[in-house]
Amino acid sequence: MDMVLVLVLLPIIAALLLGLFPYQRLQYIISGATLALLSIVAFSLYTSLSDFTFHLPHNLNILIIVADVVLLLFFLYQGRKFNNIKVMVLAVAQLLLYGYIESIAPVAGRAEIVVDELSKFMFLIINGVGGVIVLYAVKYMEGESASPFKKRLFVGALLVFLSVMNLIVCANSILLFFFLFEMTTLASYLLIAFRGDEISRENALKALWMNQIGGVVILVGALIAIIGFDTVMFDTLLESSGGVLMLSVALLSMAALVKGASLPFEGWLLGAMVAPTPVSAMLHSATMVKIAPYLILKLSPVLAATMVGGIISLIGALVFVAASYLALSRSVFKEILGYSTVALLGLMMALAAIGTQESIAIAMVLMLFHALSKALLFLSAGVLEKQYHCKNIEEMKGMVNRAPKTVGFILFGFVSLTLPPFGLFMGKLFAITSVASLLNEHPAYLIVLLALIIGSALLVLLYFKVASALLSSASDVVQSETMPISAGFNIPLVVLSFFIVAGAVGYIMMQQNIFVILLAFPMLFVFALPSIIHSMERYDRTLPYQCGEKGSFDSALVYYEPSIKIQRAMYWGFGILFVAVALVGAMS
Amino acid sequence: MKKTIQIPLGSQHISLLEPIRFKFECENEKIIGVDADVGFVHRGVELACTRSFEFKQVGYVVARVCGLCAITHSLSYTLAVEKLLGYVANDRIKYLRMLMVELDRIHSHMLCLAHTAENAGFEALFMQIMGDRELIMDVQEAISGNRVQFDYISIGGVNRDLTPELVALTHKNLGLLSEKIDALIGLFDNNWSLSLKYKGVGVLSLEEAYTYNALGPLARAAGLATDVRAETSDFPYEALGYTMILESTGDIHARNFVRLREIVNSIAMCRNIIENLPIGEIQEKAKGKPNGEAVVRVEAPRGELFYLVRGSGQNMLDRVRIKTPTFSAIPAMMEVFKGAEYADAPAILASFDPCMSCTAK
Amino acid sequence: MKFFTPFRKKSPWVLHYNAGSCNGCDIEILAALGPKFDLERFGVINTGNPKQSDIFLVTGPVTYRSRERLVELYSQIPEPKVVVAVGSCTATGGVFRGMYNVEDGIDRYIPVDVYVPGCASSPQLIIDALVKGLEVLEAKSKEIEKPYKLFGAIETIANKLSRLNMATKVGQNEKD
Amino acid sequence: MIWVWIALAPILGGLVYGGERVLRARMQRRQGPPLLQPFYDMFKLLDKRTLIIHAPHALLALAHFAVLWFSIAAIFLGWNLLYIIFLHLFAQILLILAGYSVRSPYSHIGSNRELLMVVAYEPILILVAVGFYLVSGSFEIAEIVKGENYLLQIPLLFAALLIIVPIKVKKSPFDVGEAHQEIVGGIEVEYSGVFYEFLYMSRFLEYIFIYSFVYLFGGESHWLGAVLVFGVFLLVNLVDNATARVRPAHMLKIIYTVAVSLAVVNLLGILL
Amino acid sequence: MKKIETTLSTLLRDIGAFYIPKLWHFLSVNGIDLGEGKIELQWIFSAYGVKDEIVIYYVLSDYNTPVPSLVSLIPSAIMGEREIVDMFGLTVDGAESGLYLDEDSRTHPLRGES
Amino acid sequence: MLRSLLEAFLNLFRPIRTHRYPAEEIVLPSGYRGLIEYGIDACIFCDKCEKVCPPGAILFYQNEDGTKTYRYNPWLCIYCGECVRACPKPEEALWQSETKQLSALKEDGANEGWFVWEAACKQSREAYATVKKSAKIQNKSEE
Ligand code: SF4
Ligand code: SF4
Ligand code: SF4
Ligand code: SF4
Ligand code: SF4
Ligand code: SF4
Ligand code: SF4
Ligand code: SF4
Repeated sequence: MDMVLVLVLLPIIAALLLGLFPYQRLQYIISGATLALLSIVAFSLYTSLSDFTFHLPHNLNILIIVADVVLLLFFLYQGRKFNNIKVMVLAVAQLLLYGYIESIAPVAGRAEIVVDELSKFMFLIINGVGGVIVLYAVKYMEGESASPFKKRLFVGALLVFLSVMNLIVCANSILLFFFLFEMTTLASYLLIAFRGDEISRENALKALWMNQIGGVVILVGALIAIIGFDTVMFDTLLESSGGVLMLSVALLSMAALVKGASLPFEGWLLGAMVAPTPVSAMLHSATMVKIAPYLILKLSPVLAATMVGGIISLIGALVFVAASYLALSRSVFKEILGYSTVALLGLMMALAAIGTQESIAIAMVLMLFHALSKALLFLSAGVLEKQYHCKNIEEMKGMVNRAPKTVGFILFGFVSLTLPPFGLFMGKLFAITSVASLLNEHPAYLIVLLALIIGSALLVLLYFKVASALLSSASDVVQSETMPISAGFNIPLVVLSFFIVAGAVGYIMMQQNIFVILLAFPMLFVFALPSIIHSMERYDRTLPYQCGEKGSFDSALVYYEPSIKIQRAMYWGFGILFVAVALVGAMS
Repeated sequence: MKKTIQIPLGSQHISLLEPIRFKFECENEKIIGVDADVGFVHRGVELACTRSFEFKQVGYVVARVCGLCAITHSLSYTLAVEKLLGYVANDRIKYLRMLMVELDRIHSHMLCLAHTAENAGFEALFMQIMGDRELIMDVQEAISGNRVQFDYISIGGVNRDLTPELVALTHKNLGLLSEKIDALIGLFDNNWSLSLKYKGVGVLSLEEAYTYNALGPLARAAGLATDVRAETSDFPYEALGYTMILESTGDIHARNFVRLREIVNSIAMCRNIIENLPIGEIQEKAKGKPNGEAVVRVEAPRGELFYLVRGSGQNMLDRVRIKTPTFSAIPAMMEVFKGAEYADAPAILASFDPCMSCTAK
Repeated sequence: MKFFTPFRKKSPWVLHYNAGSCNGCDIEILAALGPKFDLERFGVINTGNPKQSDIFLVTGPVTYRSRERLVELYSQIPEPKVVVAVGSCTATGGVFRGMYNVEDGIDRYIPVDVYVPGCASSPQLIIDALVKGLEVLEAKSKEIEKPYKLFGAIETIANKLSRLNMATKVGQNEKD
Repeated sequence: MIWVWIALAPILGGLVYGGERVLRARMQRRQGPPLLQPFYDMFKLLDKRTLIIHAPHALLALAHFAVLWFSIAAIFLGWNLLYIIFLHLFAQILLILAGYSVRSPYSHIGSNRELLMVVAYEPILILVAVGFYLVSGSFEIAEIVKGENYLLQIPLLFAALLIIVPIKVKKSPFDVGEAHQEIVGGIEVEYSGVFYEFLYMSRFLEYIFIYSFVYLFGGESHWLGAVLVFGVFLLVNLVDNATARVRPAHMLKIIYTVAVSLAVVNLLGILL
Repeated sequence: MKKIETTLSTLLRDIGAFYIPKLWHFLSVNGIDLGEGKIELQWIFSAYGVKDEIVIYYVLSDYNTPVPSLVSLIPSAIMGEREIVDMFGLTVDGAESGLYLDEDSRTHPLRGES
Repeated sequence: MLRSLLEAFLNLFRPIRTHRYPAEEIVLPSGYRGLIEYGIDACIFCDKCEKVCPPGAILFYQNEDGTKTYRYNPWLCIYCGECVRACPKPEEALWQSETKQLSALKEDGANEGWFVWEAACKQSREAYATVKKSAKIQNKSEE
C-alpha cells in the first residue's frame, strides 16, 4: 500500500519540485530520478504476490465529489466560452446524473482501491513508459516557443497525469473511476490545447465532447448498477449476476470504446496529434488510451462468452481492419501512428472481450509492447519534427542519410511492431492461434480471425510504406550531411529500445518454447548488417537504372484512399454497432 | 503535399522496341499526366534525301526510315516521283506492289498484336503469334529476297517477278495463316484475362479521334471511317475485295480487332491479287528528271503515310517531305494515357503500334 | 575464377537498345526471340536491364541524342560484357552514314566486339553473332572496360569504386 | 537426413525452375533452355563484376535469402505453420525494404506491388494454416503430415491456395510484382552479380516454400503429396500460358473476393 | 490537290473558316526552303471518305516572321509546329524546340544556307 | 480461357516449331539477296556501281597505273542490289550471291578500316587526278 502511495504521490511531488526550481539540469535529475524510482516501485509491485485493498479516507471522498463537480463546471464553462453546444449539453447531463447518483449512492461497503494483478501490470506500463516520456519531454520543451513557466507547467502536468493514471488503474469505485476518467479527459483537453492556436482549440473541444460521452455512459452504467445491485464497486458488480448486469457492463464498455477512440470516435485521437509530441506519446498512444483495453479487461469476467462481449470483440476486430485501412491514406507521420494506435487498441479490446484466459494474457502482452513501441515511435517522430522540421512522410524521404540514428529507432519501432521475436508479433501470432482454437466453439469467431489476419497484413503494409520513405536513398557515394542529435533525445529512445528488447527476451524465456527462441535467429541478420556494410568497399557503385536516362527520380508513396461513400458507410456501420452494444446489453 | 510518382518509360525499356521516352505522372499507379520525348531516332533523312542522294537512290534510303513498313515508304516515294515524271505503271506492276504492301500489312499487324500481347504479360500468345508470323515472313523472304527490308519497288516498276513457285508458296502460306488468324480471333474474343487487360482500357473516343486527327487502325477502332485505300485512286483496291474495317469502342480490344480483321481482309486481297495477276512487264523505263510538286498518300499499316516531293528537273530533289502515321498519332496517344493505369501503359502503347523511327525520321 | 568461366557461355543475358535504327533489325531480334529461332535455347533471357546483362545488342547508327544513353547503358553493364552491333547501320552507319544527326556506327562510342551485317540483319545472323560473341565473352576479363567518348573518369569516392559519372558529356564534369 | 534436404533446397528449387522453363517453352512450342539452365545462370552470375547502389540495399537481398532459407528449414523440420508463414513474411519484408531503399522508380513500384502481393496472399496462407489446424488439431507441420484426407475436408482451401500459387511463383496472371514489361523485374532491377544471385536463388526457395504447402495437403501419403505438387505445377504453368497479367488492383480484388470466400466457406463448412 | 495561297496574318481566319473536324483530316505542317531566306509553309488537309481530295494552304514567308499557331483550332498541329521550329528555326508561339534536336546539336538543318 | 489452357496443354504433345539453327542449316529461298560478288576480269571500271550505291559500300581505289581496285564493305552494304542493276555487265562483273556475310570481330576493322579506306580512295583519286593533270599540262607544253 505504501508503494501505491508512492506511485500516486511521487509524481505530484516531483511536479511541485519542478515548479519550484527552474534549473534545466535539475529538471533532468528530477525527472530521471522519478522515472527510476517509479519503475523500480512498479516492478517490485509487479513481482509482489498478493492483491491488497484499502479504503480512502472519508474526507478525501468528499474532496473528490467537490473536485468532480468543479471539473464538470469547468467543462461547462469551456463549452460556454467557446460556444460549443455539445460540450455544454454533455457537461450538464453529467452534472445532473452525477448529482443524482451521489444522492442515492450506497455508502461504500468495500474498499475503493483494489490493487490486483491487472493494476500491477498497468503500473508497470504507466510508470515505465510514462517516466521515459517525461524525461524526453524536458528536452523536447526546450525548443518550444512558450514561457519557461509554461514549459515547466507542461512537464509538471505530465507528471501529475502519471499519478492520475496510477490511481485510475486501481480504482474500484465506479464513481472514483468516473472522476479520474474525467481527469484524463481534462488532461487531454488541456494538453491538446497547449499550443493555443485555432486548430488546437478545435481539436481539444472535439476530444472534450467525445470523451464526455464516455463520462455519460459511465454514469448511466453506475446508475443502473446502483438501481440493480445497490453498489458502485466494480468487484461487487462483477460478482453479481442476472438482471440489468449486462446493461451496466455494456455501458461501461462503451466508455472504453470511446476512450480507445474506436471508430466512429477516432476523430478525437487524430485531432490530438496537433499537441506536442510528448503529449501524443503519453496520452494518445502509450498510457491514457490504454484505459480502454484496461476497462474491458476488468470487465472481461462478465463479458466473456456473452453477446455483449461478442459484439465488442466484433467492433474491436473491425476497427482493427478499418483503422489500418484508413491509415493507408494518410501522409502525416503522427496521424499514421495515431490510426495504427486506434487499430491496435481495437485488437486489444477484441481480445480482452473474448475473455478466455489465453486471450486476456495476449491482450495484456499487446498492451505492454504496444505502449513501448508506440512511445518509441512517437518520440522519434518528435525528434524528426524538432530537428528536421518534417511531419509529413513525404518530407522524410531519404531521412536515413540525414538522421541515421533516429531512423534506426523508427525502423526498430516498426520491426518491434511487426516482426518476430518481438512482443507484438508474438501477441498477434498467439492471438491467431487462440482465436483459431475458439473457432470450434463458435464459428462467429471466424470474423474476428479474418479481421485479425487482414488487419495484420494491412498494418504491415502501412509500416513498411512509411519505412520505405525513410529508407529511400541515393547512391552510396553521394554524401549527405547529418545533424547531431542531443543526448536528451537519444537517451529516452535508448531506454525504450532496451525495454523492448528486454521485454522480448523476457517474454521468450517465459514461453519456454524452443521454436520461439529460434525465431529470434533471423533477427541476427538484421543486426549483423551494419557490421558487414563496411566490408563492401570493393564493389563498384553505380546509379539506379532509369531507362538509360540521367536525372533524379522523385516519387510519392502509395495512398489507398477509400471513397467517400465507403467511408460514410463505415462510420454509420460503426455508429450502429456502438449503439448496438447498449441495446444488446439491455436485452440480455 | 505532392502525392505523385514519376514513372519513366524509355528511352530504353524492355517493352519498347524503339527509343521513346515517356514520363508518366502517376497517382499511385494511375496516370494523370504524360510527357513524351519522341526525337531520339532523328537521323536527318529528309535533308539527306535532297543533299546526299540522287532521286533514284532515295527510294532505298526512305525505306530505312522504318523497317516495319519500308515498302510503303518506297512505294509512296516512287509513286510521287513517277507522278512527277508523268509515268503511270501498268497493272501488273500495280498488283505486285499492292501484294507486297498487303503482305507487309499482315506481318506488321501480327507483330503489333504479338507485341501488345507481350506487353500485357501474355508471353504464350506472343510466341504463338510470332510463330504464325513466320509464315508470312517466309513468303516475303521468298518474293523479295529479304525478310524485312524488301527493296522491292523501284522507279518504273518492281525489282523481281512473281514466279509460279512463289505463287504456290504464297497460296499455301496464306491458307495456313488464315486458319491461324481465325483461331486468334476466337482467342482474343474469349480469353478472360485478355478482356480484363484490353476491354475498356486505353479508350480513344470517336470525338477525340476527330479532334486529335487519329488515323489508321487507331481511328477505325474508334469508329472513324478513314482509310487511305478508300480515299485514293492510285490502286484498284475496291476491285480486289477491299472492305473498310470499323469498330466502335476505341479501346485496345477494338484496335486489336481492327488489326485482326484487316489481316483477314488483306489475306483475301492477296489471294485475289495472285489469282488475277495481269500479264505485263515488271519494269519499264521512266525517263526524265522529276520536276514540280507531287503529293502521295498511302495507307501504311499504322495509317496514312504522306509524301510531298518537289523537284526542279535535276538529279537532286528540292524537298522530300515525309509525314508518317505515328507522327500524327502522338497527340491522340498522349490523350489516351491520361487516366489509365500505369500497369496498362505498355499494352496501350503497343496497341498504338508506334514507330518512333518514322516519327523522328 | 576459372571454374566459372565456362558458364558465361551458357547463360548470355541480353540487353537490347535501339540507338536510332529503322526497327528492321529490332523486329528481327524480336523474331529471334520468337518460337522459330528461340534464342532461349542458348540460355538467352532478354532482361531489359543493363545490370543483369552480359550481351549488349545494339541496333541503329547512334543518333546524336541517343549517344549518352548508349554510353550510360553500356557503363551499367557489369563486366565481362560483349557488345554486338546488329545491322549494317549499327556497324558502320549503313545507309545513314554521314547524315547530320548520326554518328556512323556505335563503335565511335563504345567498344564493339561483334559486327553483324545485313539490312535488315536476320535471325540467323543474330544467332551466329551471338555464338561468336559468346566466344569473345569467355575470353574476357573482369576488368573495367571504358567507353571511348563522353567519358568521365572512374573515380573512387570514399574508397568505393564509382561509375556514377561514366556517361557525362565531354567537358561537363569540369563545369559542375 | 533432414539437414541434407535443407541444404539441398535451393538445388531442388532450381531444378523445379529449370523444369518449368522447359515446360513453358514446350507449351509455346519452342525448344526452350536446357534443364540445368538456372544453375548455369547462377554460376555465370558468380563470375560477374558486381555493381551496387549502396551497401544496405545489396545486403538486404542477402538477408532475404538467408531468412527465406531459414523458413524453408523450418518447414522441413516440421515447425509451427504460423511461425513459418510469419518468417516468410519477414523475409519478404526485408526484400521490400531493399526495393524501397534505392531511388529507382521501378524498384519502388516493384516494392509497392510486392507489398500488395503480401497483403493478398498472406491471409490465404494463414487461413490455410487455420484449416489444417481445424482438421488436424495442430499448427505443427510434424503433426499435420500425420493426418490424412485433407483434400476431402478442406478442398476449397486447396482451391484458395491454388489461386495464390501464381503470385508466389510469379506467374501470369498474378506476376505483377515482377512484370518485366512494366517495371523490368521490379525489386530485382537494381541488383547485379552476386547480389542478384541471391535474389535469383531465393526464387528457387519460393518454389519450395509454396509447393510445400501444396504437398501438405497430401497428409501422410507422400504419393498423394507428390501427385498434388506435380498437378499444381502443371496447372500453374498451363494457366501461365493461357492468361495475361492482370493489374495489381484486379489481383487484390480477385484474391479478396474469390479466394477469401472460398476459404471462409470451407472453414464454415468444417465448423457447422 | 488544291493549293490556296494565304498570308500569315489571315491564316488563322482562313483555316478557321475552312476546317471542320468531321470533314477534314489535318495532315501536317510542311516547310520548303526556297533559298535566299525565303520559305514556303504549307498546311495540308485531306477529306474523309472522298477520293484524292487534298487541300493545301500555303504561305510564302521568311524566317523572321513568327508563324501563328493552329493549336487552338487543331490540337494535333502541335507536332508539326514543333517540327518546323526545330528544322527551320521558325518561331511558332506555344511550340517549344527540342522535338528532334538537342540544344547542342546542329541548328535548323533544313534551313537553306544563306 | 479454357481454350487457351487446352491449347497450351496440347502443345506439349505437338512438335516444336523451333529450328535448331546452328546445328541444322536453314535453307534460304532462291533469290535471297546476299553478298555482292565481284568478278574483276569482266569489270570495265565504269564506276556505275559505286555511284549508285546508296551507302557507298563499293569503293574503287585508283591505282597509279590507271587500273582500279574494288573494295566492298559487307557491313556497310544494305543489300539493295541497286549496284547489280546498274552494272552494265551483271552476272559477270557484279552479281548478288545467295549467301550471307558472317559477322566480323573487332580485328576485322569493319568500320574503322573502312574509314581509312574511304580516305585512301579519295586521296588516290585526287592524287591520280593531279598526276593526270600535270601529265596533260606536260603533254601540252611538250606540244
Ligand atoms: S524483343 Fe525484347 S529486346 Fe527486342 S525489342 Fe522487344 S523488348 Fe526489346
Ligand atoms: S512499332 Fe511499336 S509495336 Fe511495332 S515493333 Fe515498333 S515498338 Fe513494337
Ligand atoms: S509508322 Fe512510319 S515508319 Fe513506322 S511502319 Fe509505318 S510508315 Fe513505317
Ligand atoms: S519473351 Fe520472355 S524474356 Fe522476352 S521480354 Fe518477354 S518475358 Fe521477357
Ligand atoms: S541495318 Fe538496315 S534494317 Fe537494320 S536497323 Fe539499320 S537501316 Fe534498319
Ligand atoms: S518476365 Fe519474368 S518470368 Fe518472364 S522470362 Fe522474364 S524473368 Fe522470366
Ligand atoms: S547492294 Fe546496294 S548497298 Fe550493297 S553494294 Fe550494292 S548498291 Fe550498295
Ligand atoms: S558497274 Fe559493273 S562494270 Fe561498272 S565498275 Fe561496277 S562492277 Fe565494274
